[in-house]
Amino acid sequence: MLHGGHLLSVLIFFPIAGSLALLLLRGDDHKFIRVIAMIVSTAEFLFSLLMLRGASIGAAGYQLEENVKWIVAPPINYHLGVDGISMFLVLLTTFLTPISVLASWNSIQLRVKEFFIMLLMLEVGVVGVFLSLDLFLFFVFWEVMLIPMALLIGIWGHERRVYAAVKFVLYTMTGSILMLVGIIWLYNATGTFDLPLIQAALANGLLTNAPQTEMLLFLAFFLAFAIKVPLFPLHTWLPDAHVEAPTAGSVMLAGVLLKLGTYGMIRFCLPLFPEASHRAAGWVALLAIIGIIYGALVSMVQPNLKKLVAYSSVSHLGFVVLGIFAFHNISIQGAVFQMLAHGISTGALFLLVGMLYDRRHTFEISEYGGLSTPMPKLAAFFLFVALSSLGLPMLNGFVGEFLILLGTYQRHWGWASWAALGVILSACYLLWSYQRVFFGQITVEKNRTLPDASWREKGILAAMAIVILWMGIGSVFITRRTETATNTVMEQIAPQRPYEAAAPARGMKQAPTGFASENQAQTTSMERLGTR
Amino acid sequence: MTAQLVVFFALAALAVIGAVSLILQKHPIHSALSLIVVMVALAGLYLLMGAEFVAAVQIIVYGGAIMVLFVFVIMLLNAGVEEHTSISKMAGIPGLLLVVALAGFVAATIAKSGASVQAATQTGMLSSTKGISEMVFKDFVYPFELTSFLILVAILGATVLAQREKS
Amino acid sequence: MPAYPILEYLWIIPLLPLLGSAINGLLGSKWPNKYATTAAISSTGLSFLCALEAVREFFANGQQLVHKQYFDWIVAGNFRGGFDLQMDQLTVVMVLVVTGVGWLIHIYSVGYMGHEGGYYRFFSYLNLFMFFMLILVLAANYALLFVGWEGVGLSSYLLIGFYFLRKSASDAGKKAFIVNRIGDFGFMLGMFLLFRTFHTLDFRAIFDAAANPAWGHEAWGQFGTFTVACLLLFMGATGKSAQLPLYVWLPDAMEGPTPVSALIHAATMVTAGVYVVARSHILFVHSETAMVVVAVVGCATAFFAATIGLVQTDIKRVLAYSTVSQLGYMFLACGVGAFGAGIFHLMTHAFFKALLFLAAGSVIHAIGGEQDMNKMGGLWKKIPWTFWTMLTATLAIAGIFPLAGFFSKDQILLGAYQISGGKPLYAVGLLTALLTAFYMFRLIFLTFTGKPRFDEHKAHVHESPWSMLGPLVALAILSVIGGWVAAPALFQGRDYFADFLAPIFGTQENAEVLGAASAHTLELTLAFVAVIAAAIGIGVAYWMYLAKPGKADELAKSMKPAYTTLLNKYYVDEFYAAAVVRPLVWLSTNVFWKAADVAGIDGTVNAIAQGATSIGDGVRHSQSGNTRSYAVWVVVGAIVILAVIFFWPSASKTAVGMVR
Amino acid sequence: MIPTNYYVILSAILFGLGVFAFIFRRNIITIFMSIELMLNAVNLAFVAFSQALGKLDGQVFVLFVIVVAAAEAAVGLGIIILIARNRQTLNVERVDLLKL
Amino acid sequence: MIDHLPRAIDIYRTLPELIWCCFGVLAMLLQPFVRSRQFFTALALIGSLAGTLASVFALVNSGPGFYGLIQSDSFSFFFRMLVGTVTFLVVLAAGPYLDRERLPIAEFYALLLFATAGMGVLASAQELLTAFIGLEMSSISSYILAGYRRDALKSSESAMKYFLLGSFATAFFLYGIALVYGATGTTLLDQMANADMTSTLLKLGLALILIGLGFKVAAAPFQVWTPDVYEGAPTPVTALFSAGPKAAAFALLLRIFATVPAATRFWFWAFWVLAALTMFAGNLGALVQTNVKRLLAYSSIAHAGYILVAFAAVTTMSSESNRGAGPAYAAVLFYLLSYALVKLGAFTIVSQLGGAGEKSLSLDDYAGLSQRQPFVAAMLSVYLLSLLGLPVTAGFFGKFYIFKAAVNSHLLWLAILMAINSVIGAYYYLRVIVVMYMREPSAEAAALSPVPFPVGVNLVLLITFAGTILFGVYPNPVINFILRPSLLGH
Repeated sequence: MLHGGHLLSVLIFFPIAGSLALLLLRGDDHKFIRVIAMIVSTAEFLFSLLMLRGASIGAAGYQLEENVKWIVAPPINYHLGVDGISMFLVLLTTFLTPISVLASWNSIQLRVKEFFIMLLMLEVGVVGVFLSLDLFLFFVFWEVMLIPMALLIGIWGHERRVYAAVKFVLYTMTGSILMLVGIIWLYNATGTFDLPLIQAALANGLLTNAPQTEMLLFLAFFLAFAIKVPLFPLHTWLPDAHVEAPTAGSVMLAGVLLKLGTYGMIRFCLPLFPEASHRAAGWVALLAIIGIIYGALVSMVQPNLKKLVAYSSVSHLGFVVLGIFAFHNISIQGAVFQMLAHGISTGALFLLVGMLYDRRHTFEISEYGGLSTPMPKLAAFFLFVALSSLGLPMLNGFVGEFLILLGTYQRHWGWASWAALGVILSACYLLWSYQRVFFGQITVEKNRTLPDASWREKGILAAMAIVILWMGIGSVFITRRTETATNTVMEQIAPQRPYEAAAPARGMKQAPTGFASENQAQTTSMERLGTR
Repeated sequence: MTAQLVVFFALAALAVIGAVSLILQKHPIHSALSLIVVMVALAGLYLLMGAEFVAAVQIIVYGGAIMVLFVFVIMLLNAGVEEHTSISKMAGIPGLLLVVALAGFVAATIAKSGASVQAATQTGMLSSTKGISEMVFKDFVYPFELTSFLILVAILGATVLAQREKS
Repeated sequence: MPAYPILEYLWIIPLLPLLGSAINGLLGSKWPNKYATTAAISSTGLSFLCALEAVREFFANGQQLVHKQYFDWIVAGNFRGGFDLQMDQLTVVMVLVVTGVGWLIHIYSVGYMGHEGGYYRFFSYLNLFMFFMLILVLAANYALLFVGWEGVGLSSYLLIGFYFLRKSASDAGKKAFIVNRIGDFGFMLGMFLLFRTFHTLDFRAIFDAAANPAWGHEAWGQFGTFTVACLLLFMGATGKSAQLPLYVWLPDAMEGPTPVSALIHAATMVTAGVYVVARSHILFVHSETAMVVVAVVGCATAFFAATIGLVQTDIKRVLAYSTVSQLGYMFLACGVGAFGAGIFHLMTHAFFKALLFLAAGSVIHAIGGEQDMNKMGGLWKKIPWTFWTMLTATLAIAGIFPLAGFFSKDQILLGAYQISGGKPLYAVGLLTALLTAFYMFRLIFLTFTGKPRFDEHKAHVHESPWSMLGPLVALAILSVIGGWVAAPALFQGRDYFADFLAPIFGTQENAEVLGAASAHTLELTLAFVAVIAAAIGIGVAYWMYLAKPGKADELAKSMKPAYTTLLNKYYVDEFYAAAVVRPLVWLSTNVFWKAADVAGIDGTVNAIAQGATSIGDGVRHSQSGNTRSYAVWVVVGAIVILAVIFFWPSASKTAVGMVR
Repeated sequence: MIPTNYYVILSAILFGLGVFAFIFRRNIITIFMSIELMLNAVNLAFVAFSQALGKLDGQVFVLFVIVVAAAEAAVGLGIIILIARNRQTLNVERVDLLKL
Repeated sequence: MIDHLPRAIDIYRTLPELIWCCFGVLAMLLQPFVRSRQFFTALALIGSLAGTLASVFALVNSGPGFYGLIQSDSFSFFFRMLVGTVTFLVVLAAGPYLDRERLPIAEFYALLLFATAGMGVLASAQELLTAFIGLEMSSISSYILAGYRRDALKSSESAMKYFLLGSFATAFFLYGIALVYGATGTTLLDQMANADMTSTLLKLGLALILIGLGFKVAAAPFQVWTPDVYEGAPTPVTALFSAGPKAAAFALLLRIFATVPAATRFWFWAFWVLAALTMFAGNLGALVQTNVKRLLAYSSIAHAGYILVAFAAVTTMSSESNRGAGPAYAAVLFYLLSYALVKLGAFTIVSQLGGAGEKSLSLDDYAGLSQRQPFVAAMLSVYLLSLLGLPVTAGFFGKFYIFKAAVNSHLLWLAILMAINSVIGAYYYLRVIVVMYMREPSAEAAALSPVPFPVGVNLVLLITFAGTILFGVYPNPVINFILRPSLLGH
């Protein structure tokens, strides 16, 4: 199934090549290194654009697939593929990377080479996660992405960077290890790591898990994703990580890494464990709603600008999770869109905060005030981004939130009504902080002489602003392409499959396709192991 | 109560007494001597079981060689009465209880399951020495050869460890 | 070239202001003011002309509904939010009001803002507002309407906070936006419910579906779908149109430049709520409850705001409260089913209230930024144009025959009187009319008559430039003749306005209620009563502020508590601050953030880590370094293994399949 | 005829005493002797079993054990001498530089 | 009488051990005459290499040897290769160390080779007494090597502790053998197959054997000796300890397991408990360490725990189906391989950075290493990440296979405990990386000039690093080999 050439492999390995090239460069010629990094990331972005052409709209299933044997026992394949959802998330990643490179142009001055290498490796990990269709491969990339991010935070971060970095890693590992156990368990039940195969097995009723088993598996996966998202009680790593990370780190973290969680939910939790998802939906939604309101309220009272944005992410991602677990095709569409929108607008917010930091080296809101006077352009961009983040129609934030709430309301009007409070609160914290930072008289003398946005910054922000506006008006361009994927998910989680009643309590139905009851599945998989 | 049994109990008692005195003696030399007593007693038991070759080796190698080595070292280091420290918390009452528990359990288990070993039928029938030599040089030639290397290791170790630092 | 170009390309009307806004926003900073002026005025003016042309074509086209789909904005599942515009009689009225009044105010602003900093910014915002407002009134589905709905909120936020150096200004802007958001919360839920019920958000589809009587009780009933949906939409309306309990932002909004108050907070934006209710009237008439709520809220607001208006001394705040009160009138109209009257009042009110604000602006402009009426007086000779135009507007709002306000207010009261159980509403409405007349003339007398209460040397009073007076005059004329379209009705003639809107709202109910003749006599009597009430109000004002100056203060002293309560606007803001804002902030800071997040969750995590470390320390200390202890450990291990092998329950058999 | 059991139980007792000695003596040399005691207990068991089973390999094992014991003795005493030379004590409890 | 002499085939099947021993003897004999280190290093290298290659020869004509005392099969081949390679690398790494510490060279290598031979015997022994001899060969050599820095107090102390406790445990092991012999009448493993399971004597014997071997593999609560001995021993020797003898002991355990059904049956829960205890003991103990060498010692305890998890898996699986245990064996073997590579690399770096007299072993000495010696820091990080089990390192697959084995045999709780432990482990491995990359060195540490890395050491690092990455990306060859059904002779 090697149609579509090796575009996806290129997407994964090109940044690796780039970082190797950087590795060979001399460490002290910073200018040159930055330029190379910029070229590489931009080229990567252009490559990724080719996916739009390569993937045909409305075609079901995965496209541009690549499937090569990798490990013999247990059989693990190097299996890549995109659908509407992953395609745009990859685009988001490849778009944000050059932006981050540009954003750290001057702010990173020590160990420049290593910095950009880490950035590119991070891109590799993330793109790999989005593209891999083999559970094992997925997990590999999932872990690969961990270390570069940790180092980005830990080496180039601010005061408490080490604490934040370690916290980040430990939180993520806690989830991911359990997910590994879950993946293996799933393998034992099916004898394969291949996502499409497992989905097929579920679709035609060959694989049915006992309710309790399924719930355990679901939790194993869900925990990992919930930590990444982060869902309400598991979110405390986020503020620290964000506050301590360098601008580029925060941009990638908020823009892309958080999406890995929600992506995982859509891609794995729902399709693989439909019944469990349905049973858990209520609780998940509860947590999501708590996250929306709680995150917004906490964000509102933060004295630290970056923390404020971080908590706002908790609130926004709550919307996404809610949309996913409302099981309504509109809300899931909205969730996907919201992922992208949040990636752009929150990324932009972090960029702006970073620009303020570059000027004053503090995140304390009290240190600012009246900045509109010295830097009107930055103020204008900030307002624009803030508006998109609080969901003003015709900007990207609105489309996602609106669809999520609309869809959710169709199934559970109560959830939607509670979540909609977030719309009010987001206005509160964003406008309040904006007022405190940019309006009024200048309170701190230093601020009087701050320079307005430089050309580089203007370029970055203009790019973001254009995307924000375009997504807000031309949302159809995206939704048209994600529709089939989300509909597929909807079909996969459609509750009752006919033969369920007849299905045995655990394990799989006897069937010619080689799926055997769980124990036999083990032996079959072992035989597969043994005979290789 | 046959004569054999009397002898057995005598020797057994001797062995146990020796072991206990090994524990009770304060001076290493006395411990060494009581250990020798145990070994002699065991040799007697081997004879009782008709394993004369083993008995001989027991006396010669153990009693003769190894214990002499011990005594020699004790003299060399002129180790006096051992000082009685009890720094280790573990090796106090808890240690005592644990050891008693362990030994008691092992002994009890063996006592219970002794039946599983059927009593000897023909004692001393097999002319042990010849048989032993055959086994050593035929069936067990490989470990036998290995032991030679083992002894080389020992020699090597002794020299390396004991030789004074050459400046 | 299509037969009706503008109708074909309706989007041109909103687009022009957007262009103006974009040009000014992007390039204005580097431009001299006159370019900015040109861009702003020409764009709005052009869009006004386009609107006129569109209306002409609309009539030429035989007043058929025009509905155009331009492009898909949001599509997901079976939901389609398209960029669809439509034009019907209601739209015509709104578009003309918005573009017309808007254009006049733009012209006025040229003079008024001439010497302000951020000139281009101001016009950019103002044009942006025009764009969103036009989207709002032209939209053909709720989704797009919501775009305009939020958009005008945004522009009002920007314009109120125009003087962002003043904290009060930025506060007011923020307050306006957030309070509006609270309304929008309801509005969104309303939309969702509508979609859930009708599976679409297009006006036509929904109204056609709603119109058919197939709807069962669950939809019609006390708390059926319609009721809930209507109440939710109305919640949005209360936010946007400053009704109880969400009116609080409007008075503060006076922090913005006066033209803004005139355009946004008097003529157009604040009437959006009324427009939405009128637009969705088919849903409302299906729900008794909703109608009653609308009527009562509107009536209550009208009276409540009027009472506050009685004692305010800031000229713009008086006008603000009168706006709130007049909006209440409009909702009262809608609530009693007289939607036509509501829209009619909306139009006339747009004329005279805009005029009032602009005139007030001219006054403020004249005496150098002073807004306190106690520091004015005797201005009528110095700024005659302003005085006369403002007087006209005041008479109009007071409802004096034959000015615009008379006809519209008269219709509303009539509507209220006619519906069953509407008498109390009528009474309150009448009383409010009296109060209105009183405080408006109080304003006139304090401002223009009596002896000057300001330092004449410092403030060299001067009449405003023609760029400002022109709009005043134009609006004055409109305030006079604006109501005459309905005049013939008084003389057995036809109510052209009502007839024009009939295709949308159906014919006036009173025809059915009782015979045309008796209806007519009733109408005349009510009109007469209303004028009397207004006259009384004016009289009292004359007596208190002109005939016997100082009477007012005595009165104030004599009933101090009432007076202070009114002066402090019934302490509503204080109440909200104490009941909502401060508790929320406190809760978020101390409970959610400090307690739950930092201490609770993070504390637990760190505690776990701490615990692991301390256990680790324990393990470490089992490494006493003493060989004897180690030997005991070995014995321990031996015992553990023996115990497990000999005494572990299922140790002997390895259970297969069970999870260990 | 003496039951094998007796021998084995005796060996168990001796082994236990060896463990006891190992733990409750402080002098390194004595401790080492207690190890020898344990090995002797093992030998007794071997011989007893071989005799009971009527097979000779048990006795062969004894020979091997004795050889190993000898080797261990050589090395062990070497180490003991090293310790004694390095820190002038034979008390095992005093040798606790490595800990925690 | 001819038939009494061993046949050539027996020699072939034990060739590696014999070669190693012979070279050991050779080194001993030449020691008085040759002074140069290079010579002995070369000799030892050749010897270890020759033995390792000879194991191929042994594999080619595989089968039982010496009347079934030993078994030359894929299994023993794997372990002979493993220990042979380990020795080879240790020889390479030890050279500079011996020079630096001015220690006798020939004896060191000779002992190393004898120890290797002992491990080889352990790996191939099919009979308990032979195994015992092999065990003693490796152990006694280890005792001596541990005390090889005679004048260093710590070194001699570690030797003493290792020796006393080691022989103590050996006595248990031996007593176990005696009881098993008594119960079954034989010490040949394959003849125990049809022993009656009910015999408590057998049960007891197996239990005692497990105690002895549990001590050797440093399973909690026998682990107490490990940190002290590892810390005190010369670092290259520590590297050997952590890789070689442990692997050999595991090999013996595994073989007993695979061939003696009784053991399979009695030992399951023991392994379950030991695994849990060991994981926690190792990881929690390591949390608070500040001495890198000691920290790695604790971590090796933890890893023994992980391997024991796989053992528990073996039990259930082999009880379920005769060949079912394959994956679990694979897990153990692959883990030992990856782990040996990584630990060797790590300890080699530690020994090199330790400097003369092993002075700078504390974490603070590693602060800012990434600036001083970026490549060393990077390599050490890779090793640590492999220990932590992150992808594209061999350690990841090792951990993955163990998880898989555990889940395969429904050891869910054990798997979860292991998951928890890997998180705890992550913390202290990261701590080292953090120190190297994120903490600024103290003044004097910054002043230090980079520690030189001689060719031999670099070669070791290169090999281990390459192995770690290679098996982390493409483990197929190894997996294919260790999954062949004929892994254990029969």
